[in-house]
Amino acid sequence: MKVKNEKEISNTKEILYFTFKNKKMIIGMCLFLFFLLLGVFGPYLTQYGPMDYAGPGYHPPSSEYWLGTTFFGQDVFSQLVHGLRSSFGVGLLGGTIATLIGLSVGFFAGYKGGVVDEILMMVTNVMMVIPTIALMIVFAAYLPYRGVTIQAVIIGCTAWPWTARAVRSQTFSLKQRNFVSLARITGVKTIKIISGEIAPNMLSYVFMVYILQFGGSILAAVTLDFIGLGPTMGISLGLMLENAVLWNAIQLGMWWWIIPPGLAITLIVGGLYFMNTGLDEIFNPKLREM
Amino acid sequence: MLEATNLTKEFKVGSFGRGVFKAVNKASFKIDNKDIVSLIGESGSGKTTIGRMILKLTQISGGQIKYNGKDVSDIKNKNLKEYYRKVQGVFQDPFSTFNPIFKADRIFKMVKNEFYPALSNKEWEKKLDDSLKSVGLNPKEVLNKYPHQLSGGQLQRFLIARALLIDVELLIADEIISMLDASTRIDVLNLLAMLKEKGLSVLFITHDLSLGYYISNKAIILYRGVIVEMGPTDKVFFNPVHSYTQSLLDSVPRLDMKWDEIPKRKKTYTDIVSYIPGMSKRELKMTEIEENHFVAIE
Amino acid sequence: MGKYFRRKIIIYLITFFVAVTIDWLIPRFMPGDPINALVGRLSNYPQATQVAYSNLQRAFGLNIPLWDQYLNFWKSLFQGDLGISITIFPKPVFEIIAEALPYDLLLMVPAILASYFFGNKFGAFAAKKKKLDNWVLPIWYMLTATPYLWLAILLAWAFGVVLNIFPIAGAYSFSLTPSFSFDFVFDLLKHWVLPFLSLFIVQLGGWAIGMRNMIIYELDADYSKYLETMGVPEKLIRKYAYKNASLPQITGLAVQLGIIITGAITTEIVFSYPGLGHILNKAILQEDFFLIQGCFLFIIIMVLVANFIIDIVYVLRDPRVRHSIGGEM
Amino acid sequence: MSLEIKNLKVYYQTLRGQVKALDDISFKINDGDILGLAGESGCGKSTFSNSLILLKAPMKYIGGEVFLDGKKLPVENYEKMKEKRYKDISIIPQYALNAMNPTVKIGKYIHDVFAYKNFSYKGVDNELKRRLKIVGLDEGILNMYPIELSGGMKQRMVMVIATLMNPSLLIADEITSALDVSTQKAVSKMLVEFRDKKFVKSIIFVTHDVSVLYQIADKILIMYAGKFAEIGPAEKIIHNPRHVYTKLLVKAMPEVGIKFSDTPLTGIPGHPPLLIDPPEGCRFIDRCPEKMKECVKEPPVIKVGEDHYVACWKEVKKNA
Repeated sequence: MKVKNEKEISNTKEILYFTFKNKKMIIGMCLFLFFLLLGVFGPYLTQYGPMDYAGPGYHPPSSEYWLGTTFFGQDVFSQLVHGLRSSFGVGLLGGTIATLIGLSVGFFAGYKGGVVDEILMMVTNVMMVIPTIALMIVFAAYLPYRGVTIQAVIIGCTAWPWTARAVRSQTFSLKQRNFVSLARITGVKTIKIISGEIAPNMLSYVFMVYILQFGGSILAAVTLDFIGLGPTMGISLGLMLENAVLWNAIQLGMWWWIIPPGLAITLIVGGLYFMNTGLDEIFNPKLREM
Repeated sequence: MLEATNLTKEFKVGSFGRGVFKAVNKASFKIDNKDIVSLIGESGSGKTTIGRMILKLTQISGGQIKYNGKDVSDIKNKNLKEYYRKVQGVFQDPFSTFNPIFKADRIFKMVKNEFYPALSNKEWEKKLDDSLKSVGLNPKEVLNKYPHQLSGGQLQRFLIARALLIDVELLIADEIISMLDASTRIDVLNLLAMLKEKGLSVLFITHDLSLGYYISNKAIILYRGVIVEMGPTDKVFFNPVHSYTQSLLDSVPRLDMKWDEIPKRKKTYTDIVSYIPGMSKRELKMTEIEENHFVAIE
Repeated sequence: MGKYFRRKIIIYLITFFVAVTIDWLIPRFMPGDPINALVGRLSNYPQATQVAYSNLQRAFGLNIPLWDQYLNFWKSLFQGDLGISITIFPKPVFEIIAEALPYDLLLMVPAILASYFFGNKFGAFAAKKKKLDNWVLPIWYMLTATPYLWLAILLAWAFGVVLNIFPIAGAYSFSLTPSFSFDFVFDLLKHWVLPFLSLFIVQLGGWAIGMRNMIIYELDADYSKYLETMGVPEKLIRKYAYKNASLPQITGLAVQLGIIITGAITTEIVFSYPGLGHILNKAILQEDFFLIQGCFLFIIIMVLVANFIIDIVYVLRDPRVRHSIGGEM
Repeated sequence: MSLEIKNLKVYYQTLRGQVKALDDISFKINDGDILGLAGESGCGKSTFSNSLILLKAPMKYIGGEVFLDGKKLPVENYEKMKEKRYKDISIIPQYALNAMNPTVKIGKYIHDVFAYKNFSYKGVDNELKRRLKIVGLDEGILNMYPIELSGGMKQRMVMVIATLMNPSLLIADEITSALDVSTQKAVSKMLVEFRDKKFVKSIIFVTHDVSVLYQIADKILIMYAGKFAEIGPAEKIIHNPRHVYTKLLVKAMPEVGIKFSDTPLTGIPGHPPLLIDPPEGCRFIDRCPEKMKECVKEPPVIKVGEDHYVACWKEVKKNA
């Protein structure tokens, strides 16, 4: 590929070039988009609501019921597509909250340094040692009514520590760079320096962090639903699995009830991890050589 | 113009910060109008810390800085901005001084928003062109380019042009040419020397003695945070008194004489014991051994 | 050296203190009145009502000032009295958990160690060959993305129901009583295999990916380059790179603990393996608050103890850390 | 003679095409010589020193031969070079300060290297201790970790390790540029002492700092944009350079005693060409104040004195 002058390519064109050449990135995006579309348009393909009794229970997949029916005769496909919506909802909301808290704590601690940094990092370390599941259990157990949004908020508020620590070290290293000192001696305010100088440099990193938080929230929601702290109304992939285990789907060999929800979760989160590694390879060439 | 008295910078070390490390220890010096003062010291001598303290980028632990008679040791926002109209800085690594994801001339837009918001674009365009030309850059060739599309020399000149835009009185140049190749660094030095004629005074921070000698009319030798010798450049370089200054001058690789051909230095002042920071027990005394040539003595 | 550990212990004590406080705070400040909710639920267990009153007086005692409640809570905590469980009446919470703990450790400790060891070996091995890396790596990513509970279900269904090789419920067959006889232990192991596998396989992926990235990073480090310029055989370069890459993995162990416990809890529910997870699930379904609080505290204690052990191991293994701490004396 | 290079060509393989980093370099060094290799950044001096000892991707061997002590050095063959590396040819790298494995004691580190290269460790122990004394390091250093040493100590330790097998050629790649003036002098003098004590037959000292070369090098080779410019005794190159670029380079070096106010120096305008598609003929053509019409053609290498060669049309014209 002959190029007129080596300095002509600006780094954004180079990044775009590698993005679409990176296999992991493409596979990841396809998986994620497939299930997103399934979640958005799926419910229109079936006339049954997730909780309606569509037909005879314990019915394997057939032309009528694409993914068969549950023990009570509810349509598994309809439950799956509605469950996808709530999982994406939790992932979106929980991921956003966790990333936002993590970013602000990380930026503020990283830039201010000194006592502020020490206090924030103490809180982060404490939150990091306490396993998120324990926190979630204690919060969720006492809530009379549990909806997807509250669950997402709980997940978001307990999953931010590792983001805060990672963002802090990034901010700390960027702060040492001279262009921050240059902005300071031009009299630019601290907030503008963080948003105008430091944050743009971390866009790629923030996006990767968001992807991991998104996937993490989905997994956390599934776990919460499974141990009984899921939304009291509506359906979610975790609830499907919990009902399946509760009503002995395994012993009865109802594979069409237990495999689709788990597979959907694994492929969505797996797709997100693929996108994350793809981005990592794009932004740091060392891994790209492998 | 700028007067620092007993300037000190302490860092807490050890767990729970009980131990104290004095990066700069009671440094006092003056920079007058149209002066180029070279602040010479090896790595770890605290020369960059002094530069950052003057530019208010780090807190001052002790002592005081006066600018045009006004105490600026801990000024804030509005009068800090006024101070930055008078005092500006240029840093060592050009590629870390430009935010890589923006175009290089964004630093000029920042100067316009902060210092000349009211100025019309046309007037600003003209002012920018003049300052770029005065540092030997052709505006059409260098404007709206990414930092990685410009050479180190061009980027350093950008920074000097930026300071000229604010028509600044004192420039703190911290190792500005150590990243440049031999052939391009001389032009940047000559540029600084020429600007001196037009009234700009410079604090030239470097570890390279020949560069310090080349452009400065006053020299300060710094060792482990303490000023050990200070005075007019010719006196300090050709009549060094402090043992550290002498050893520095003897180990500089020269093009005219090999190391072992350098003649032994005869002790000009027999009764003087130079103050070695960290080793000497008693308080240091800056004494004037000849017309404004000071040496730190025990 | 002592200073480093003293600081670490202080951090863990603070963490424990904060965790317990959260545990105490929540029931008091959650929306709705926990006492009514509790009493309401107790009504369908007539014989439990008098016990509920005594517990509620001591545990909540809303009439005495908050600060005294708090101190009572701590006092009872140190006497090991976590209140009486409602679901398994009248057994004290402490006893229930104490019985469940050994099963937890039997499941988690081998799973963590085995997955750590094999995961790192696979990761290092994959970093060697490009084509191996290309198709093995995606599998690992899928593995780490698999929810523990789903893999547990799949294993239970495949090996338990379809192939019927392993039992899929409980820790040992009901007919046997716990003793050290051969057939009991053999039976115990048969029940242990599937839960262990589901924890082990998911963890494996995580370590392999971590090691693969770390080894590439170490092989690119200056000291590896210099070994190459000295013409040293590949084996030594890999040996050093592996050792230096496995050190940060140890700290990874500390971060992974929370996730592993989550996995254990869900796996135990699928296999109704009588560990903390199983009890916690039942406690949640029956809304047995004292048991939930008890499980919460034990999970915290397990994590804190494990973290402390990992800190010690890390300092012993990595001279760089030892030196930087030594410098702090 | 100890080392002979004949038309060595090494390019870099990049996405944007081939970077002609080292284009047809030839010269000789005699036993016991210290050759200074100088040039601005991007002139190919580091590519040259690395290609002699570790020629691997992204570097690509194009052509040329290297003879060490009369025997051919198979630089292009990565595997065959393995047993030559460290025994016959060794390098003190630019990154010397973190060249040792941080988590292994230095003594064990040396022991491992010898064991894995299955050299016998007999007699090496006391030789190692003797050399540590020469460079002023205490024997106890052998059971310390690299992190416990200061910059200067690490530098000297790597120097001892690199020369432990008495290689016939030692390459020192920019080992003084990161050091302070005082340690720079000590390290340079130590290098000369290693040559005098016959720990190494000859040394190539790569740096951009010509004044350090003047102090310790017997001969100096000046490179520009991947090409050979001039080679000759240090005295001649500094005080009587013949290539236009060398003249300008030496004139642009500030000295204690030269002041802007009385004798302002001049730099060299412009910057080196991009080696993706360098100009035809002499690569200094765009920046050369004395360029002529012949300069579009490749300048031949002519002899202008004892051991003094130059590749510049101006000199060809003067001698004709």
